[in-house]
Formats: sequence, C-alpha cells, structure tokens
Amino acid sequence: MITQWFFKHGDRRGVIVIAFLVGIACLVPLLNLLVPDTSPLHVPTYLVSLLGKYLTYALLAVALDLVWGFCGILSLGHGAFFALGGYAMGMYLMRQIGPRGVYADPVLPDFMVFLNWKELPWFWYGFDNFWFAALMVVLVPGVLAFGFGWLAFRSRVTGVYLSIITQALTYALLLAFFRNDMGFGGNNGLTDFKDILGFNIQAGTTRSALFAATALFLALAVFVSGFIIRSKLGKVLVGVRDAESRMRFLGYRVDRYKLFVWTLSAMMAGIAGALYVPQVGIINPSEFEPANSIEAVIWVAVGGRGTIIGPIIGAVLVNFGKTYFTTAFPEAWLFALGALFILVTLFLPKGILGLYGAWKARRAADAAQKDDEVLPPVVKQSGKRVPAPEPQAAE
Amino acid sequence: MSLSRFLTIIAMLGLCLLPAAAGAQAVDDAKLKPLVEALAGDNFDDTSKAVSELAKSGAPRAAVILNALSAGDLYVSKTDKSVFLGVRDGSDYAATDPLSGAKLAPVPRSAAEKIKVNNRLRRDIAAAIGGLTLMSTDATERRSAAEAILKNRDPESIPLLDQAISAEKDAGIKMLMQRAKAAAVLNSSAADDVKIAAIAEIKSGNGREALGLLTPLAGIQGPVGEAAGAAISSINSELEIWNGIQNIVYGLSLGSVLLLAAIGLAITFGVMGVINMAHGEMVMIGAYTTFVVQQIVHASMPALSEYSLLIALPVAFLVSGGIGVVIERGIIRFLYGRPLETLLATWGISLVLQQATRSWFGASNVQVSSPSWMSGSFDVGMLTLTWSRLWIIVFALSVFAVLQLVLKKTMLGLRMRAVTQNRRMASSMGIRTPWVDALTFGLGSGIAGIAGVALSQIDNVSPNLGQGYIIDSFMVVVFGGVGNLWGTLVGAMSLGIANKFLEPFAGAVLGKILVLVLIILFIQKRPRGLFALKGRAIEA
Amino acid sequence: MKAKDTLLYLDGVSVSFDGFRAINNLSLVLQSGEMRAIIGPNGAGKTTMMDIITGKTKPDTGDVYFNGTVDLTGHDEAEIAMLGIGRKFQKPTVFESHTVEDNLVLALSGSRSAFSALFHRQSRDEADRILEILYTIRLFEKRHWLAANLSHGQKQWLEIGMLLAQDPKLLLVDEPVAGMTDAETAETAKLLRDIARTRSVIVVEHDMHFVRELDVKVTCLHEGSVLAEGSLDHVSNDQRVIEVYLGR
Amino acid sequence: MLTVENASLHYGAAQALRGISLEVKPKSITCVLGRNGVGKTSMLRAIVGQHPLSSGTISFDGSPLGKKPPYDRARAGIAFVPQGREIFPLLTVRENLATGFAAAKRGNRNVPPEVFELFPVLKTMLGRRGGDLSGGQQQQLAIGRALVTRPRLLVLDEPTEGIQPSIIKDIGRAIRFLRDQTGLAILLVEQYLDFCRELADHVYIMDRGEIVHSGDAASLDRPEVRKFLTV
Amino acid sequence: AEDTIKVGILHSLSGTMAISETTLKDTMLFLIDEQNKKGGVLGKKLEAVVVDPASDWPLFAEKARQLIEQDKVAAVFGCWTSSSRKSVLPVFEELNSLLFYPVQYEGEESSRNVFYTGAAPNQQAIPAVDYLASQEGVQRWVLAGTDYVYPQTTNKILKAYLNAKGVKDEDIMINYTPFGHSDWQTIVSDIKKFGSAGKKTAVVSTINGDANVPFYKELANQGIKAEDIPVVAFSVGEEELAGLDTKPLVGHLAAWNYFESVDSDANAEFIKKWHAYIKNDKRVTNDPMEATFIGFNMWVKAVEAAGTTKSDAVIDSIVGVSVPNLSGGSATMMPNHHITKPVLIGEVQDDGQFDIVYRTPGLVVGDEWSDYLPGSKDLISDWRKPMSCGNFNVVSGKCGGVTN
Ligand SMILES: Nc1ncnc2c1ncn2[C@@H]1O[C@H](COP(=O)(O)OP(=O)(O)OP(=O)(O)O)[C@@H](O)[C@H]1O
Ligand SMILES: Nc1ncnc2c1ncn2[C@@H]1O[C@H](COP(=O)(O)OP(=O)(O)OP(=O)(O)O)[C@@H](O)[C@H]1O
Ligand SMILES: NC(N)=O
Ligand SMILES: [Mg+2]
Ligand SMILES: [Mg+2]
Repeated sequence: MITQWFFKHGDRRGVIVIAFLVGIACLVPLLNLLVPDTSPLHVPTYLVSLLGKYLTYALLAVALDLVWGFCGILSLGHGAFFALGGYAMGMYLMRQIGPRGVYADPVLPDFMVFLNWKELPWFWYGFDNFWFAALMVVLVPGVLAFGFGWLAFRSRVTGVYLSIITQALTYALLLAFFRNDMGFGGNNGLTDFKDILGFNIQAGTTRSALFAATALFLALAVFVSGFIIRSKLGKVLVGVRDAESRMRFLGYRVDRYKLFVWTLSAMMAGIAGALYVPQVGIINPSEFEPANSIEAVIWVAVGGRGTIIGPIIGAVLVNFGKTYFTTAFPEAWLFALGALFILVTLFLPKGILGLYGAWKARRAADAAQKDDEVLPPVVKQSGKRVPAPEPQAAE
Repeated sequence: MSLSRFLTIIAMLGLCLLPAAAGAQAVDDAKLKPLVEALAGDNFDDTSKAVSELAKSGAPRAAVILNALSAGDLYVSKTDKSVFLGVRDGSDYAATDPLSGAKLAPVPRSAAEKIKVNNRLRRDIAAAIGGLTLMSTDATERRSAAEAILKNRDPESIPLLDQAISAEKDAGIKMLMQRAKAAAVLNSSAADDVKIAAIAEIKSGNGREALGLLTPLAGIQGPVGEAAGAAISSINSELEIWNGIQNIVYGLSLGSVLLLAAIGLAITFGVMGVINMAHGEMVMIGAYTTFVVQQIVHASMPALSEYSLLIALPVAFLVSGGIGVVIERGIIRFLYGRPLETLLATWGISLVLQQATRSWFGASNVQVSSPSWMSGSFDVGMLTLTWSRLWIIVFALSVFAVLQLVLKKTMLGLRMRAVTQNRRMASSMGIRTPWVDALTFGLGSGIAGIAGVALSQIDNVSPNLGQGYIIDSFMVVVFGGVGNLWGTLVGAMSLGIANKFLEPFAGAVLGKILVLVLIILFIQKRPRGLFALKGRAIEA
Repeated sequence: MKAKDTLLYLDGVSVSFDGFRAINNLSLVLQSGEMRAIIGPNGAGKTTMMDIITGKTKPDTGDVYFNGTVDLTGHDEAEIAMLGIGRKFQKPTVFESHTVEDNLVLALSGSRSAFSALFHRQSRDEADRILEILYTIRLFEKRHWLAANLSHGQKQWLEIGMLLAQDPKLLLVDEPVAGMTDAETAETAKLLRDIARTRSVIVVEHDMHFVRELDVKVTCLHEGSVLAEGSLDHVSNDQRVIEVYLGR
Repeated sequence: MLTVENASLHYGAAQALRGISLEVKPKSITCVLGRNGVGKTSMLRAIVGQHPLSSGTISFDGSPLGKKPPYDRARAGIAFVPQGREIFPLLTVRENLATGFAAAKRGNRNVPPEVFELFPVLKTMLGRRGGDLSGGQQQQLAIGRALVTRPRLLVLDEPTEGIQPSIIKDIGRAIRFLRDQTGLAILLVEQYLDFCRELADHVYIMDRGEIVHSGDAASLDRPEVRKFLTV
Repeated sequence: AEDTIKVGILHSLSGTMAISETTLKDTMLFLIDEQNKKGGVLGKKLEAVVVDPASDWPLFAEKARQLIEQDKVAAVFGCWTSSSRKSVLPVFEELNSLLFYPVQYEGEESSRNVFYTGAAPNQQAIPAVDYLASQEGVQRWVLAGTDYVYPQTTNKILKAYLNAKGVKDEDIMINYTPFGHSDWQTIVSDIKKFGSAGKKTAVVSTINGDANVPFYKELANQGIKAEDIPVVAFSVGEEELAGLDTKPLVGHLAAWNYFESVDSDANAEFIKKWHAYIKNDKRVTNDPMEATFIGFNMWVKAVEAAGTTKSDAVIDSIVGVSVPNLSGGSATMMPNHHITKPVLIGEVQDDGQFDIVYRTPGLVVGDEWSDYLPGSKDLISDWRKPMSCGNFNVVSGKCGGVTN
C-alpha cells in the first residue's frame, strides 16, 4: 500500500535514495555484527560510528537545505538547533548514568557535584525519561526556531540580515553554554555516558542500532523534504526565495510559510543532534560555534543547493575528506580542503549534483538540436531540481 | 597640646636627620664590601636587609649598585663569591668593580650567577634609591624617587622630603613630593591635625591612588578617620561620574577596533556583495606584514625602529591589497552574480591562508613590539587612557574619513559603486569592470591589511587572528546597514559603547551575550540595519 | 461622496518620500464593475497610487476603502490580495525559477494556507483554467520553460496571465502594453474589456491608442493629484493635459 | 558604420538568433521591429558585447569587434539604452549621468546640455537616487546617460516604453536632431510602429531569430510586411 | 622498520588550539627520534602516527578511535584542553588503550587509561597563592579567568582555600571573560580600582591562551607594574610570552612545574638537543613539553618493565615508575595516575624568560580529587590492584563509579 503510494508520488531519484538508506541501515549493522573480523566484508565498529556521524551531519544538511536551498533562508546558525537537540539527548544520557558517576550521586551529574550544586535545576527535570527527552529533542529547537522565526519573519528580516542574526543566535548560545552557571557542564559539556534505553552505549550492537536509526531518520527526512518540495507548498517556497514580495501580492502569508519550514527544519536539525550525541559520546558548546554552522552551509553548497540529495553527498564527502586528509596530511590538510572548496565553486557552480544536472541538460540539448526547435534549456516538471538564482545581496 | 606635639615632631625630625648626616661622611670601601657581598644572600630577606643597609651607608656608588641589582646586572662569582657589575659579552661577562667602578678581568658566563631579585626586592630597591636620588640633578630621577617614596610611604623619608621640597623648582615634581610626604605622614605617628592636612593634600591628587592611601585610615576612630572617610566618599562620588565617562571613552575605543576590523569588509561585502569569509585573513596578513617589516627595520635600520609601524602601514596595504587583487582575479571574478557561492570559495581561501601562515611563520604568536609613542598611558581626570588605544581611535576615524572620501568624491569611487550595482550595464557605460572589480576588492583587502597593523598593537599576532574578528566584523557591517559606510561607523561605535556599559554590571560574558541579543532584537525593529537605505531604489 | 457603494474609494490621500510629495491630496472613486484608465506624466504618482492600494506603501494621510467598508491602510499586502485585489507591475515580476505553468499555478485563486498547500492536488477545473490562460497569453508552447528565459514582452504576458489566474475583483494593471506590438496591444485591449464585464479594472498606460480602444473614463494625474477626469476626448483636449502630458 | 554578418546566438541550448545580417549607416536611423521574443534584444546585446555570438561577425567602423568587452565598445563610441532601463538604483541621478564619463574623452567629461533640454525633469532630480524615480523618469535617465558618452552609434532598445507621449515626441525630435547635427548613427528597436515609421531611414523586421524583411520606412505599410507584426 | 611500535600523537595542528599544541607534536616527534637513536623500545623502533584533530572535540574522539582501532597504536600522547580529553576519554576506556595528557587541568578526574602528567590544581595554584601571601604580603585577590571549566574550578578551589586562610569575601574579586577576549580596558581598570583599597593586591590569572596577549598588553599600557599589583598566571609560559614585548611586564609571575630557565644539566641537554632537532635556536621550551617528556619516558620505562606494550600490563607496571624530570629531580607515577612535581614560581624577565624566585622544598603529589571541594574531598584514586578504583570514597568505603 504505502510503497505503492510512494512510488506513485515520490520521484524516482528520491525513491532510490530512500531505498539506499534503508538498505545500508540493514546492511552495515549486519556486516559489522555477523561477518567475522577476518572477512574483507566486515565493517569495523570504528567505521560504523564514523558513518553514523556522517549521516547525522547529512541529516543536518538536508534540514538546512530545506530552508536555504528551497526557501532562500541562509541560516548561519543551524548548528544551534543541532546542538540543542544534542543537549536534550545528552541530558537524558546523563540522567541514565544515575549513581554510576564518579561521585556516586544518585541524582546529580558529576559536573554538578564538583561545582557544588545542591539540587537538580528545574530544567533537568523529566530528562530521566526517554520519551520526555525525545520530545524535547524536537521541541526545544522547534520552540526556539518558532519564536525566533516568528519575530524575524514577521518583521521581514531577510537576506544577510537574517543570516547574521542566526549567527548571533548561535554565538550567544555558545557563550551561554560555556558558562558553568548555566548548568550544562560548561565547556566540557556532557560526557561519560553509560547507556541508552538500558543498552550499553559502547556495545557494538548499540552502535549498529544507532547507525540504523540514523539512516532511517535520514530516509524519513528525505521523504518528508521530497514530499514538501513536490507539493504546492514547495512551489510557494521557491517562489518566496525568488521574489518574496511578489508572493505577498498574490495573497500568500509569506511569514507563515517560512515559519513552517524554518521550524520543521530546526526540528530535523534537533533530531540530527540527538542521534549524533550517543554516537560521538559527547556534547559540548563547541557545537554552537558559528564556524560549525558555516561548515554545514558548505556541505550543502558542495553537494548542491536546492536538491535533496546534494546535501547528503556534500556532508558525507566533505566529512570523509576531513577524516581522510587529517590523517593523510595532518600538517597540510587545510590546503587540500580549502582547495576543494575553491575548486568546487569554480568548476561545479551547482555543486557536485550539478554535474549530473549539467550532463542531463547537455543530453536534452543534443536531443533539442535534432528537433531544430527552440527547446527549453531546462526540462522540468516534477520539481526535482530547481536552479536557484541568487538573492541580490547588498543591492 | 598642639605645641607639645609640634615639639615632638621637631625632635623626631632631628632624629631622622642623623643617619642622613652620617651618610654624608665618606665611608671607605673596605667597610662597604661585606655589604655589597651580602646582596648575594641566600634568600630575598637577606638581600633586602643588605639593600637597606647599603642605602643607609650613603656610599656614593650605592645608587649605581642598587640600580644594577634591580636591573639584574649584578652578578656573583661562583668561585670566590665576589660581586661584580656584569655586561654580557659573548660567552663572558665584562665585569666592573661595583665600588670603585674599576674594570675587572672578564668572567666566563658559567662561572658567575646573576643575583636574583623579585618584586618585593625591586620595590625595596626603588624606595632605597628614592632616598638616595631625591636630590639628584636629573629631573626624571627625582620624579621616580618621589614616586617610589609615595609607594613605600616610609616615615623616615619625611625630613629628606622636606629638604627636597624646599629645593625643588619643578612644580609637578614638587607636588608629587608633597604628596609623597603626606603619604608618609599618614603612615607615621604624627599628630591628628598634621594628618588631616595630609589627607587634604592626598585628596587633591590622583583619585585612585588617594583611595588606596586613605582607605586604611577610614576605619580609625577619631578626627583622622572621619576626615579620611569624608575624603573617600567625595572621591568616590567623583569616581562615579568618571566611570560613566570611562564607559563612553572605552566604548569608543572598542568601537574603533570594531570599526577597523569591519571597514574593509564594508567594502568587499558591503559594497561588492562578496560574502568574504577571508576578510579576517587579510587583517591577519596585515599584522604579519607588520611583524616582517619590524624584523627588517630592526635588523637593517635600527634608527627607524620607532617608526616601523608607519612604514608597515603602506606595506601592509600593498601586501594585503595585492593578495586581494590576486584573489579577485583568480577566483572571485568568476562568481559575480552568485554571491552565496563566494561564501564557499572565500571560506576555502581563508583555510588556505591560515594554513599557509602557519606553515610559514609557525603556529604560535609572533611578537610585534610597540613604539614608545604607542606605549603607556596618560590620565585625564580619573580616567586612564592608553596611547595605543588613543592612536587606534584616531587611526580608525582617519581611515574611515579617507575611505568615505574615496568612495563619494572620486571617479574611482563612483565607478566602484556603479559596477557593483549593475556590472553589465557599467561595462556598457565604458567602465573597465575587471579593473574596477580588482581595485575594489584590493582596496577592501588593503584596508583590512592596515587594520591588521593597528590590531597587532593590541592583540595576538597568530594565524588565528582573523578568525577572532570575522564574526564581529559581519555583525558590525550588518548591524549598521549593508552598503552604508556611515552605518558601519555608527554601528561599530554603538556596539562598542553598549558593550562597555553592559560589562560593569553584567560581566564580560553576559555583557557580550546581551549585546548579541540586542542586535537580534534591534534587527526586528530595523530589518535592514541601523542606517537602512529606504525607498524603491532598494527593490529596483 | 460616501465610501459606501463604491468598490475603491480614495480620499485626501497624500504620501511623501524624504520631503518629496509623490501623492498629494488624491481622491479617486471606482464603482464596482467599472474600468478606469489612468494617464499622466512620468512621475505623476500612478504607480505610487497602486502601491498604496495594494498595501506596499502606507499613505501619510487620507482614507483608502475597498468594497465600501474595508480600510486598506490597516492590511498588509497578502491580506489585500486575498480581499480580491490583483496587480500587474510596471516592471514585469515573475518567479524566474518556476516554469511558466507553475507561475500560473501559484497565482491561481484558492486557499493560501500553508497546510492546504502541502496537501494540494490539482483539480480538473484548475488544470483547465491554466490551459485556458496559457492559450490566452500565447505561452502554451513555453509552458515548461523557466520564466527566467522569457523575453521582456513574454514576461509581460505571463504577468497578465497570473493576474487572470488570480481572478480578483479589482485588477490594477500598470502599463500592460509596454513592449507589445500594435497588434498585441489591440488584443490586450480586447482582453481587458472582456474582463471588465465582470470585474473592476484600473489601467495605467501611456499608449493613447490603447486607451482609446479601452473606451472608458480617463483620469489624468499630475503631481500626485487629479488634473482632469472624463472621457478621453474630454481629457485630451484639456489644455493643461496637453501642456504637461500629451505635448504638441 | 556597423555591420552584422550572419550572426547566431544561443542561450544554452536554445538558439535566439539564426544567421542575422544587418547594416547601420552613419548619419542614419535604422529601426528593427518584431514581435515579442523574436530576438531583438538578443541582437542588441550581441552588438554591445553583453552576450557572445556563437557564430558570425559584427564590425564597427570596418573592424571586427570580435570578443571585445562591452567597455571597449562603449569607448569606441557605441552607447546603449537597454530594455528595462538598468539605471544604477543607488546612485543619484547626477552620479548615474557621471558614469558615462568613463567612455567620454577627457575634455568631454560633462553632461551635454541637450540632455537637460530634452529631459528637464532630470535637472530637477539630480540629487535623487535613480532607483526612486518613476519608470518613465528612469527611462529618460537611461537615454540621457547614454548621450553623456558622446557616442557615434546609439543603440536603443524600446526607448519609448513607459514614456509619456509628449516626451516620446521630444525623443523623436532629439534623435533626428542628433542624426542631423552630430552625425550620430542610431539603431533602434521598437514596437511602436508610428514612432518608427516617422523616424526610420531604414527598417528591418525580425521573426524567430531571423531578419525577414528589410526596407525603407514606407515599406512598413505593405500588408506582406505587416503580417510579421500581427499576432 | 618492518616491526615497529606505533605511537599516536593527537594534538591539534590547526584551528584555535594549534597555537599551543603544535609544539607538543614536535616534542613527541623529537622524543621518539631520540628514543629510536637509543635503539627504540623492546628492541623495536617507534613509529609516530600523527593526526590532526583540528581543535574540534568530536574530531578528537574520531581520531582517537582511529588511532587505536585502525592504526593499532600502543599509546597515545595528546590533547590540551579538558574538553578534548573529556571527549576522547570514553574511547580510551572502551578500547582499553593509553592516553598521556601533558597539560595542567582542573582535576576531578582519574581514569584507569589516562596518565595525567600535567599539574593538578594543588601542584600549581595553591603554592602560587601561598607564595604571594607570604612573600609579597598579598591580602586582596583578583581571580581573573576565562569562562570555562578549568578556571572556574581552580578559582573555586582557590576561593575555598583563601577563605580557609581567613581572607574575607570582600577581598576577593572574581572576574570571567569569554574565550578570546581582547578588550581588557574595563577589566584592567577595575583591577586597578580594586587594588587601590590600601591593601596589597595581586591577580591570579587563569586566563586562557589567546586572551593573554591582549590582557598583558593592556596591563603594560595601563601601567600596572609587578611591584604594585603582580599577576600570577597558570597558563602563561615561555611560548605565550614569545608573542609579547615583556619589558613592561618584568616581575609578573607564573607558576609551573618547569621553566626553560631551570638551571639543571638535564634541562641544558634537553634544550640543546631540542634546538638541534628543530633546527631553530630560538624555539623555547615550556612546561607541557616537560610533561610530555616525562610522560613519554614513563611509558617507555613501564613498557620495558612489562616487556610488552599491552595496555593492562603497562597500566600495572607504570605506577611507581620514576623518571628524571628536567628540573634536576625526578617524577614518579602515583597510583592515582598523576605524578609528583616540584612547583616553581617564576618572574617574567625582559628577555621573555622566567626567573625562578621560588621552588617548593619537596615534590608535590598531584591531587586528583581536590580537598577543597565538598563533593570530592572524600574521594581518592588508586589504580593498583586490588583496589583499582578511580573514585574510592573513604567515608562510605565504596568505589563510586563501579558499584552502585
Ligand atoms: N521611494 C521613493 N523615494 C523618493 N521618491 C520617490 C519614491 N517613490 C516614488 N518617488 C517619486 O514619486 C514620484 C511618483 O512616482 P510614480 O512611480 O508613482 O510615478 P508614475 O506616475 O508611475 O510614473 P511613470 O509613468 O513614469 O511610471 C516620482 O517623481 C518618483 O521619483
Ligand atoms: N537569458 C535567456 N536565457 C534563455 N533564453 C532567453 C534568455 N533571454 C531571452 N531568451 C529567449 O530568447 C528569445 C529572444 O529573446 P529576446 O529578449 O531577444 O526577444 P525580444 O525580441 O527582445 O522580445 P521582446 O520584444 O519581448 O523584448 C526569446 O524566445 C526568449 O525567450
Ligand atoms: N586543561 C586546560 N588547561 O584546559
Ligand atoms: Mg509608474
Ligand atoms: Mg526585448
């Protein structure tokens, strides 16, 4: 039933990606757990958590592209939502430690004990319950995004002005979370997790399960984004990106549309953060660093903005590059990464996925040549790829 | 009662004069030698005792010896424990006899050890020398002597001070001596009315210093305590006012730093629309250029050392500007019309430049020194302003003025604006757009470079320098209103001042958070910044 | 005059920009079902008047009523559009990265809520309506083209199409025939006359042939207020209109 | 003075010009007509250098322009009034005019008095930002700005669009004046038939990227010519 | 070199921390080189595996895992900030590998797999405060730090310590600034104000890396002399001073366990070889380098003693291992995985070096669980069998982390 519906409504590429993600969600854990170490097919645990981390980044990138690629809202602060989701999860994991902390306090996390907190602050209440924490994972970024977006979109803050205040937001949160007084462990953050839902967080099976969960959530995000983009709502968003005020003259409440995707995107970022934390084992304020958010933007740009798959490719590729380069040329890897960014911009203006688009366009052009009819440069109907003209900055 | 007290003072003065009188007689070197040798004592207490004895001895060379000790030029031989004045000379010390001043045979470095001094000793020495040089013919020596006594507040120096005050011609030094005397009096067991007069004397001086001298007295019962208390509260209320002034002045100073950091970006981003993430690295390159220029000047033209910053200014402009031109021609020019991609490319450039600097100059800080005209501070009322900050304010405003002139009054400025508003049409108007683009980006980068020269005076010069400023710079440009130089100026200054007013009661961290929140809220009120351009022209 | 029973009612409207009075005590009344042509020198304030009606510019003083009772100055652009006021801009503005067809889909009347947009499925009626409009604006062949790739005149047409799709009660049309051939101009005049049978229209144009073909009451604005009003012959014989606008 | 030979132009895969040839003689007004989207603007863009040709040549004063960038063409004496005005929105009217100095000779770096005679409104609005002007005022500014460069060939893309009738008349007079007095050659793309008929020394009609008719102004009244301009 | 022992080096070579950590990477390469000249360890050559965690804490965890699982290193030397250590700690525990951490830190940690060769607060902060109180007669204290865990904890400990010594709260000013703070005008002026209450005042600075240069520049420019208000710092060493003109700063202090100016044969030789290795006479040495040196030698010695590089064996053999330090004594690995150190107080000289003005008479044992924090004063750590516990509560008699 569902698959039927799905094949009818999803476009082909989206379906392939989702199928692929579901596939690796099953396959990677199997190869990790069941295939013996000696086999060349074995996926080491190291790789499982590494891939898991990449996929959480990919999820963040998909969330970011939803607002940037399709709605023209360049967020330089999406890392904040990611981090908040991560903190919500981290708080749950902290509470799970219970009396197993170094100070053996049944309630207070270690950092509170040694900083002399007497009781659990109110905002930590409830985080011992997984479902409450899971709710907070989407609710905290969601509510923050909603409040922030409600103000900003209503006041018609757009373009770089919006970008910079998102940056201010994440920067302010960075400074705030750095403070021990905030009750989130200061710069050391939350760490030393023991288990999640009763399973040892370091066990291979747990890691595999987390990986699978990440892949499935990413698949879900691709599905949801795809659904939105293909809907009329998606067209409205693209219209807003191109000519916001014109959209208003057609009667659309632009601020509500923006608020909807913005909040949704923040929630997706929150989920990404929540999946990230148990896999890397720590959440600390550096996740709020503006540079992290900018990096996420760069993944999207590298992969291809305004596509659903591009961000995934970009996130995985750039982070794989980082993993590889930092080991292969630890002293010169920034040259390699920097050059990669420069070359992608110069030679792949539409990102890596743009290569594919260009190739398709060329095929279409060849076909057109035969027709001897002036054919459209871009053939499109399904909304698969929407080339983005640039919002005019500073004019 | 007051008469009897007066008499006691006279008597005390007489007593105090005795050692000075004794000091006036020549003492033979042989007697002094053990004193000098005692300077090399095992611990600071012994040395300290030797210092005061040496000072009291009144030996003509005592000041020389003590100065040398304080400067770390006094050595003790490891073999015979003799003490000598040494100057490093290759692997030896060129040695001088401390008492006679006669040249001695050079001592190998390994055979001698420096006599160590710590802060307390340095203080003791300064006070001791103060007593010795209060009558010096050199005005600066007299001044520092008076300052030393003011700090040390030794009642024993009162008679000396009296003598010096009556002989002093320089009004400024005289005042200082009087204050030193007042401080010493407060520290003595003088009569209440003498002390109250001293309190008045102290109160007339530097407020902070006065507070330091008076606070301990405030607790005393009786008229002295009351007088001190009254003086303290009057100083305090004056300080309140000065606090406000200080916030504004420091705010302007912080604002100038922000302005300098942001002003180049106001061109590359504000005017050209390039989201220039490499802006900070241009600043950094300017700072490193300063470093290199200083190295060269120190090495080859030491006479010009004081002015190496002035030499660095044009060089930094050219270096950063040149690199800017290369970046524009090599990369940015392919990206006009897609400003968001400039973010990606310039981020890449910034990574490369950081790493290049790291590979070239090393990962750690390099040292850029300050010329004397940018060191130290001066007081205006109860406000301390450092020269470096003052020059930076002046410099930032001048850069702003020049830039404004270039943009608004020159043909080049007009062309820059035309090209960035509509490159294609500008070209059709006969404007050589590639040229103008390169020059504009070069100008923005060059200005970032000279900002780097100024920032090298107050901040780290490290490969990370630029990263520390990039966020603030964007914040300033956007807060002020993109494309409006006045906005950048006013934006920088208001952020600076807001920061300084928030800092005292919220603390630096919360203050900074509050400023960020204020920016977010402010943009809601003015979605296009402080100096928003209005009208149809924007949508056109 | 009373605002009641009118479709659009402007009274004593003024607006200035940095001290420059673009609209000066302007009063204008449009009955429902009426089509009005507005002429006037460049800079007379015609576009600004439309900006005021559509909520883009807030007047400094004066009343603006729609449908007799709705005070337009209290609504924003989207609300005014939803009240049934559609607009074609002087400089054609279309959604460049949407196809011609999607431009029309977006303009098509119907619910504007985000929720319904998310689950919207195109109905037969809507599809037919779009086809009809595509034929009307002669862009059927180009329906899958990105609007960015249209020529200037084609964008003009597309914008007219969007206005039609919006199906508003009141159409504000700013210089619709600029850049059209004479034949197209005549065509457009016919189209507008057709529309005006069921709706109200305000047309701004400098093309006198076109205005003549519309054959409606004409208002000539000058320096932000009404200079002359009446039939085209009446207005074009007005000495002042000739002086400032038509020339000799 | 200007010859276009066998010019073709593509936008990506789409061909907008298909082997166009035309000529503009000195001291003459050449008018190009055609329906929407037939390639008029594309041809002008090729002439002023804003879009490259895919084949064919354009020569000015006998020498081929080749890949010369727009600013060199402007400096050689080709001035352009584009469709859609393209004035610099944030520059004042005065500054907009001053951008033309770049292409003018050193001694000519001033606004010729004809500009203000022709468009008196510009004189009163010198300090206002170009983007704030009304559509028609912008169009006037665009023409004025082109004249500041003291061109030898003036290329105009639908210059009467959005301009009030009296000024259209003035523009017509001015164009004729410029041709007669200064020997300016004019290439004019128009939809406004009457305007063309009155002014043109020579007309071309374009359809689907090709020149389908070439003749004098009077030829426009022939029905087989007219058909190219109907819907 | 087919059969080598791999050693991981996990220091940031880019990003904000590169400024400090790059030198430690060089130090490790230098030490490995020296060791290989001596024939390596267990007859095998050592092979360094260098990675760049880029000042990015999750990347630290990723790289740690990679070093251990993929490269199979025998031990890892690395980390600078506590955040980075916290992020790799679970990895080392899970994979049972060894980390040698060479930087002074806030304490409150003891892991079976980590060896803390830098100072705990009691090996740096408390002796420094004692020195100022006794030698300089300081009665009023400014505790200025960057707003993060290390300064906050250190200051908490110091405040408790000062209070215990009878210093009143009004004589303690605590001030925090954000990371990378560069505008110190107000704070320096506040310090001046605080110092003008007639009591001898000193600043105890836990200001972190980047913020120090502008802080000292402002201090110098506003004319705060060491004779008036001395500043004693715990994070400012020779490397940090290299970026400063120290003439106006003469007399300000730092507390460390090593200074380049230490007069000992071991140090002289170390510096000579270091300069030869790095081919630059101007490169300074500093305390974390010494800690790295000690940690490395302890590891070598423990491996030789155990006869294997296997973690469990090394963990068992390393406690009690004693190696020479660079200041003429020796350092011993204690059961709590912290080491013994002398505490040195140095005054800044105009050549960018420190003059040692004080040295603790004996060695101080690193105290992982501070006696001045209520939550940890009852805890001790002893990784020797059979206790093998990092947080044994002497009151309840239980090992906190393992049993309930
Ligand atoms: N934001 C603004 N700032 C300054 N002046 C403005 C602004 N908007 C409009 N104007 C001025 O107001 C006047 C009216 O402009 P408007 O665009 O309404 O004219 P119009 O009648 O539509 O002219 P046209 O026929 O040329 O399109 C013009 O003189 C214009 O320069
Ligand atoms: N940037 C572009 N990319 C792709 N196609 C384009 C582009 N610009 C124009 N076209 C197409 O090229 C053809 C010629 O356009 P051009 O603008 O030259 O027409 P025109 O004759 O000037 O029309 P109009 O009278 O409407 O201004 C049109 O079919 C148009 O759709
Ligand atoms: N451990 C430190 N200094 O962060
Ligand atoms: Mg208009
Ligand atoms: Mg055209």
